[in-house]
Amino acid sequence: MFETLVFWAFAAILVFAGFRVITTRNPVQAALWLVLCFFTASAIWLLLRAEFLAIALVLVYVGAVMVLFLFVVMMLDINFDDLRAQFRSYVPLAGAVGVLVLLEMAVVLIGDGLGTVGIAPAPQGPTNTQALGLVLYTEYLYPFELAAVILLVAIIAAIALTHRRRKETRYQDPGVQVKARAKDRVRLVNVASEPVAPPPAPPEPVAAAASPQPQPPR
Amino acid sequence: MAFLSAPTLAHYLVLGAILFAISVAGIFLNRKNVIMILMAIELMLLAVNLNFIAFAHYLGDMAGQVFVFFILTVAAAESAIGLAILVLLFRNVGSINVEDLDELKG
Amino acid sequence: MHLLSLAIFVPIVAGCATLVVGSDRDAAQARWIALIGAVAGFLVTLPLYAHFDTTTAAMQFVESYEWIPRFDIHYELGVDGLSMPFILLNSFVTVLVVWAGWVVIEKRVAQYMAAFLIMSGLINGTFASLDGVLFYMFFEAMLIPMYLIIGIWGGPNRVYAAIKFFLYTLLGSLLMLVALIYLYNASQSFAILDWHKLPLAMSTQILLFVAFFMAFAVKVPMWPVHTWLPDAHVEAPTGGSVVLAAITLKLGAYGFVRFILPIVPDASHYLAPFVITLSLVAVVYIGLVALVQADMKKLIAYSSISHMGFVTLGFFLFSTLGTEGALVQMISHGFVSAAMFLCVGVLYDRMHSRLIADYGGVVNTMPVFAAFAMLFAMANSGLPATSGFVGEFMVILAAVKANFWLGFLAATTLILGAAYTLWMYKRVMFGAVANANVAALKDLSKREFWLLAVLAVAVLAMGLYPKPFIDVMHVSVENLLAHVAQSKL
Amino acid sequence: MNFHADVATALPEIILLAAACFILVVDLFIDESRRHVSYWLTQLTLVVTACAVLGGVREEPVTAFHGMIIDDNMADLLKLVAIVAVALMLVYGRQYFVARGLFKAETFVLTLFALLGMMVMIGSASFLTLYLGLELQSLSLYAMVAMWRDRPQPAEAAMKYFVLGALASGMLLYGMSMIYGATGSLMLDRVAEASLTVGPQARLLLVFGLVFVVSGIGFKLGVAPYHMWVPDVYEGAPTPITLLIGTAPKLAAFAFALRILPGSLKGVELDWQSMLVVLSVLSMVLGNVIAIAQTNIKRMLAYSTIANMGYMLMGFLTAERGGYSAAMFYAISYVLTSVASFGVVLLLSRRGFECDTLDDFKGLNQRSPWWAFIMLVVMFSLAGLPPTIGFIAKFSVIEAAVNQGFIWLAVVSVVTSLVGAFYYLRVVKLMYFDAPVGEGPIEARGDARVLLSVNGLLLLLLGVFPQPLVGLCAIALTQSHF
Amino acid sequence: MNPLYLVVPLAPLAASVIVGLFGPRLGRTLSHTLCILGVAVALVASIMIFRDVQAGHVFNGDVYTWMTSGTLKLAVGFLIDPLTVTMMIVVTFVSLMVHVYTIGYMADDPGYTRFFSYISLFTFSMLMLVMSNNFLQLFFGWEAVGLVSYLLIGFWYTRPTAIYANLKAFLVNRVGDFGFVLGIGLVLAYFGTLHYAPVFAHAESLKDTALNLGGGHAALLMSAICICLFIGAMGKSAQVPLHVWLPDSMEGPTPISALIHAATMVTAGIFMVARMSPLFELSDAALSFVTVIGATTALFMAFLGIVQNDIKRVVAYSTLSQLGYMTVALGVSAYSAAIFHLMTHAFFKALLFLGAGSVIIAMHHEQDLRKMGGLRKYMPITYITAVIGSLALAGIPPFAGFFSKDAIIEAVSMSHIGGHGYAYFAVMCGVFVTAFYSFRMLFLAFHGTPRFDTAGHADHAHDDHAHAAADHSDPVTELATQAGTEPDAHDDHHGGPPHESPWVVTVPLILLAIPSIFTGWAYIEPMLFGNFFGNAIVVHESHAVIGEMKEEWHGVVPFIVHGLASVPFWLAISGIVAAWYCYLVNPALPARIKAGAGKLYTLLDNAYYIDKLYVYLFADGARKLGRIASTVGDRTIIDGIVVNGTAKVVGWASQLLRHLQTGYVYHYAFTMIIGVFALLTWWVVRF
Repeated sequence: MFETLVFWAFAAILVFAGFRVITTRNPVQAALWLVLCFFTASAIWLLLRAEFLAIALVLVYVGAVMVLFLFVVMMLDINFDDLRAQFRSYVPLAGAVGVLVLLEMAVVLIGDGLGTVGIAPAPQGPTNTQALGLVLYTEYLYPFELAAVILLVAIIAAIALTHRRRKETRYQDPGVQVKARAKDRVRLVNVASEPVAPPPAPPEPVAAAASPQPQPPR
Repeated sequence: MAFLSAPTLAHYLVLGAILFAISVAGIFLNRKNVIMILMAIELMLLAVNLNFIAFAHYLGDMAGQVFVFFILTVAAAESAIGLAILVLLFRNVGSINVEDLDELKG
Repeated sequence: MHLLSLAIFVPIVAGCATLVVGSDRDAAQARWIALIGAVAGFLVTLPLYAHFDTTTAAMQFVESYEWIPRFDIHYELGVDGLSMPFILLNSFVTVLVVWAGWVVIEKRVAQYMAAFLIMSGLINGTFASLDGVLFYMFFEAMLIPMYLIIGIWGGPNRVYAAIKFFLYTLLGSLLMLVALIYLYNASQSFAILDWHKLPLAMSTQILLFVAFFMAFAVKVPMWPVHTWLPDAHVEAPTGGSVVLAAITLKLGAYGFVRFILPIVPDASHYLAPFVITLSLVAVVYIGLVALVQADMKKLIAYSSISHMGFVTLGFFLFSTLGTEGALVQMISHGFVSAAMFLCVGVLYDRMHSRLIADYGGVVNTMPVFAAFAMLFAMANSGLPATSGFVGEFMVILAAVKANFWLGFLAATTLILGAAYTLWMYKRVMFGAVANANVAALKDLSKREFWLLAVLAVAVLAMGLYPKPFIDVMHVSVENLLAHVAQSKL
Repeated sequence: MNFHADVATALPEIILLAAACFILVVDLFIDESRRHVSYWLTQLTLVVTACAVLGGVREEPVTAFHGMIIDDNMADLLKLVAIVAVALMLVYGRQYFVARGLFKAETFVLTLFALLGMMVMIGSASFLTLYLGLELQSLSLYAMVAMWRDRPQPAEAAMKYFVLGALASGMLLYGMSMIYGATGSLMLDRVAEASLTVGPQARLLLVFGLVFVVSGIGFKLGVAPYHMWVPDVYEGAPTPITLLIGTAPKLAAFAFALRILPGSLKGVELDWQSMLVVLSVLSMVLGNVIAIAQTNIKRMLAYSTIANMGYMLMGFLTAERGGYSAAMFYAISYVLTSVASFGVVLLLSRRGFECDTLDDFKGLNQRSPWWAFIMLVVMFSLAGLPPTIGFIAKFSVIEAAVNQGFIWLAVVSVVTSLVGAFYYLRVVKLMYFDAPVGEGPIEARGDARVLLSVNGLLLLLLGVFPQPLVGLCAIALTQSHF
Repeated sequence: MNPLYLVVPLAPLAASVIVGLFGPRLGRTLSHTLCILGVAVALVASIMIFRDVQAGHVFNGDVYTWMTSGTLKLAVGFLIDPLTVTMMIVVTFVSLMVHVYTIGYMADDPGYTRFFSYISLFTFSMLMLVMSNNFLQLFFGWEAVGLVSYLLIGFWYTRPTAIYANLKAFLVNRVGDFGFVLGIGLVLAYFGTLHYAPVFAHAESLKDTALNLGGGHAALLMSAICICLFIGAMGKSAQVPLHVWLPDSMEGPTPISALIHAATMVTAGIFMVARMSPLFELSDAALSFVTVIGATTALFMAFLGIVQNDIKRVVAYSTLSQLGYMTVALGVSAYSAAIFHLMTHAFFKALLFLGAGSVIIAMHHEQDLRKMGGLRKYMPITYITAVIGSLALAGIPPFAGFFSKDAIIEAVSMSHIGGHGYAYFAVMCGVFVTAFYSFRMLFLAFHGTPRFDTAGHADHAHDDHAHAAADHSDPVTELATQAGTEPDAHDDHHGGPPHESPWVVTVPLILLAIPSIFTGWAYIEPMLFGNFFGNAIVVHESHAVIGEMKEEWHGVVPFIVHGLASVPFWLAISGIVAAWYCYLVNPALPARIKAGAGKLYTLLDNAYYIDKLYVYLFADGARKLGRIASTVGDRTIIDGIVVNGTAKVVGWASQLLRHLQTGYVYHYAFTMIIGVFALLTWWVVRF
């Protein structure tokens, strides 16, 4: 009974928040509504005994993805009023499409069979997190590695696309650093042994040769 | 009211479907704003995840959950790249209004 | 001896060699290679005639290799009396065409020559193929060089003409491809000869007939899918027109005897009135259209359509005389139309006009040429003792035998053919010198003279003694007719 | 579980991944002026990977990593062709990359990752790996489209590609979730078994999911009505990237479709068959018709892709092995042709000059008969005319369709290909019949010239002797397990 | 086979080919020597064959097989029988005369060798025609003579009128050939062979076969065959309504008017019908048809002769009329009479033409009778021969024409074939008219006061019909030729009074005058009543008019005596007298009659407007139809609507559909979503 209550309550919040995501005027607000969506969803997932994923959803989505969204929204100087022009005129079409989509899906999903698939098997064995952990590095090793590659790609791509080198920033060039050799850094100067006039001013330091040249941006 | 009974699989699926429908409507509604479209797509993924978890639960199978795990990962990566593209776009075009982005057409 | 393969590949290889070796700076080299290639291509076909066994309807000089086993496609070549003459004709015409373009073509000579040589090989392949796909490959591939020939060396409106030519013919042949594949599915074989034996239901036969008919009717061309021809002819360079009229049209007609009649005999019988009607429309209607053309090439193009009407008419009379007449008409038209187009080419090279109105009194300045032109004009209007007469006469006789009124309509060509040909001749050749350009004309060069002389000999020889030509095809025709007479239902 | 066997099965992917990471690191230590080291390392990687693929050819299909991946002949063949396509892309695009400041490690690495994604897709035996491979490929490609950072068009193209791709992924996943729900598994073979025995309710669910999955596949293949991204991305992306998007991913998408539809959804064969009929017809018609109006060669080729994928589907939707092998042959021959077509476009591009309008091809025959000839072969191959490979490909799919009684579809296909012939002919017309407008030098490197020539002649050669490839496709599919 | 048979056609052919190819290099003398030699050889050979045939050696065999098609064998072969050999002699003899005559007539023409080549070729063609033993070769010769006629009419190819006339001649002949081919086709269809002998042998058995013409109509096969064949003859022998080409053919040089358009080619039709007598005899309908056509031609063309002012045109219409006589003879089954008349006519008409030619030479190529007169003094030989020819033509005994014409009239009067009454009337009237116009010509040319300007001739001969022809020609395409620029080779020799022609002209005249006198009485008995033709001509018993005449035949002298008392003779005499009165005694009378007759005169002057009608109906009509077919059918409907229309629709659809690709990413997304849900809807609804 508690489950039922929780389900309906969270479902209602989820739907409302989802609705607000798409209807709110400000993308920042929309992002926040979306955060609410994720929170409620994670609660519902808990109902479904997916504890790890529920936590992960909050951590990954709320903690990372939505922050990223907000970051971008705020970083880009966007005129949102312009983007929302004629918003109202889209409402009927969007509403109609949404309802239609929903109806069609409901026709399939509220069939006679699925309503009765209500027997949740009792969770047994290890906890959800343990169970996931058990399979993730064994059965799903390969996909796991792939996921890692995907993240790598995301890193590379994000950097390659957005990283700009500022002139005023000092940075290292590992290639130049590695290639630097001792003799480039130190110059041995033969100094006459007999005391003569004080030696002339030392020549221009050779360090310049070793100092990293700013690379043109890639 | 049998409908408000204990949640069955169908309930979860319909919830997912509602989310899906909302996201589709959102694409129609916020057509000009790329960020909003991306958010709507996140909503769609949420619907998908909900489905997977519900199925996994009712099937008593871990695979669905694992899939969700990966979807979350990929979605994060996807967001990163998507937003990077968005930033790039804004730098080059000075707008993320979809209607300003029609140089390629026909 | 892989004679047929040689007939196909000697010109193709020569064409490629021309492309590789010949450059625009050294056009002479390209010309000579092309000529040697063309002559070699012709020489290798001669044994086909010399060793041809006229007593059998079976395929001869057969070569068969597995080619694409996945679809059971074979590289299978062979000729019978229906196809052998055309291989010779084609190789012969190729020599003429190379020769005809000798000095006339100045830009991109190597490409020009190569296009013709390659096309010649492909056409030989089409006639020699015994495998449906092989046939189709050659049949379509041929469009490419012709497209280029019209487009590169053609007249002012060449682009329209070239594309129209290409798409028109492609339309028909694509449907044929579906038909070929259907037959493959029905028979599990792409061998044309297997299809001849394949029993087919009437409705299937009719659909197949339509598909094949589209391909070949466009190629022939039959009314009302003929309008590409005048455009293509007008715009094409002389050589292109020659090959187009002399050879490629024959491919369409050849398709009728190789595919339509033997594969779907019942549909052919059933739809014969339809084809005959179209053929007669071609004879009469197109004859009238030809009459009013102001452009010489267009006129000859229309006359070609009209003459090809006799071919299809002859085939669908289902009589020995009609079929043989049609085949003879095909060969003869090969000579005559080639000659006619060469004649126009001779004038065009000098005056750069094909309009009848720009000429008049050419006979005054070019008497030798006028004499040749007279001969060919007479052949075109079907005068006895020229090749043009033989086929026409046979088909008319066969038509009268089938039905008096068929013969009646067919025979109108006697009047119309003479009317449009001679009226043109009169306006171009006869009369006083019309203008300063005509007055400045020079008579035939040695090259042109021998070119036309060779054709003149061919035209006369065939007119005076057509027996060898008919003997070659007779057994095959009888066999075909016997086959067509049997129902496949 | 035999870990060694697993590694052996996945060896090409592992090599590729390791090499990509290696290049990523090595490039940090390389001067701008010696960037070609990374380039050659990338090429070397491709060669080694290809060798590994060849070395892994087996008699029987092998699964590994708990049935996540499968190595069968089909996978090997498609992987090989994909590798070749990618390698050719790098060769043809090198000059272009250099001229536009894109000749750098990110490009090579992302290319390799995209290839990795494709190879994973091709060798997947589970929805999960399929999805991950797909995403790996897509994400890399999204990034690569946007790589040319100082231009608005690539960014626009990337955005469109990304948004629509993400939407398609969402749909695909939604469909997968339904299939998972209906069959209780993510493993293709188990789904296949289950799909044959499901009850009516689950079957409905299956069909429901199927619609979404087919849409996702449609998006990846770029068939109507999921084709809208194709022209814009093709036009907006840097040409070598367009080449990449237009070629190897089609093979991956083909494998993807093959793994999912006949491989796992046997039970609803009639349903997806008829869905594909719709997509196929729409693609053939829309692609060919709209292509006529194009003035930009890349856009034109984009529509041509749409149409060609429609033809490919025609073989596919017959739902029998002959049809699949025909479709596979079609996909491979299309890739070979398409590589060459963009190769010529790249060849004609140079620093500060994008060869992207059709008019840039004017009079090519006078400037360079050889390249005009190659382009001619390419165009006729795309149009499906003998004696090019394109003809054999069209022939195969039509044969497959007719064989299964889809005669009307075959007729539609030939009629649309007639429409298609028009715009291919127009390119030939521009090259051969028109006078050149500008005299630009063709400044391609020797290796690109040689390979492009070989590529072009191969289209001709395979058109005349198609049996090796046709046979290979047939064998690959008879042995493969799906 | 007697090798002589081959010699006859091949000798002229060889001469023709050699002269044709190498004429300019051989030179004039060698060229004409060769040609004359060729024809002379043919004549000698013909005579030898004639004797041979008279000795009973009839030959029927093939020279070579032209082609075989199954059981059908078409060959080139000879049938040498009395009919053939008669024709051979007539042809070679007249041809030889014309060859000789040409040396003089064409002396100044630049196309001299070409001309010889042509007439030798013609001789060959005509010989092939008459010697043929089958329909194919007959048709071959038939067309070949048409070709040569075409070439010769247009010999002076710079003259617009000449090239108009030759095209017209060829096309009208083609109309005839059209029927002829159909006839041959029917023969082949029902007899299965084209050789005469088996066809004639089986003709009887197919006597009652009907030919289904569709729509429930049927015709007697024999009638159909014969009428079709006769249509060919109508073209070649210029019978109404296909006669229109012959008067215009006078544009050719006079020798060929004599050879082709009077003596030989135009008689091919007559010969052919005679040759086909076994077939024609089986169809009364066909014979009636022949009779009526012949009679119409005989009379109405004769009328036209009266109003002509061009000397050659008078002779031309006279030829038409005489051909009508022959045709009538054929129609009443008096084949031998037709051939007899053919022969006599060949001589005297060739004579008249050559005489006219001689006058024309003397008049410096002036052909208008109104500008002649009194030539008798200047050119006595021509005059005398012309008188002989005219008398022969008018049918005054004992000249050749009398016998043949009288025989025909007699035969008509005895016939019972349909239309014989009309025919009898026509031929009787014709006698008067013939005598009138032939002597009108004679009187105008040779008698009275000279009306020519001895200082030269300013007005051009061809003016009147040049204008007439210009009316027919297409104003757009015809080059308007100004009189001043017309390059006429014959304007070279100017001035001087008329004088007698050189011997090469006069000798042929004399040589032709001789048979014009004697062939009548010499040959009437053997040809008509003897067994001269043997089996070559078949006459059905019910049509045996000649047979009836034979019963009344008592020899030449009684025949003449009988003739003197008969109506035709007096009609002829009255014709001559009328001509004498009108043109010598009272020259003002014709003008008054002309003015009085008014419309009738205009009708005659315009040759019953038949030319104009044909031009309007057929030439313009065909062009109009062609233009409609070309512009409306081909260019507008097929090309415009169907072909380019389709292309346009596709292009238009393309432009329209490309706007679906708006560039807005949300539209793309919509499309995808709509695509998904369309599929979904379809599958959900289906379930």
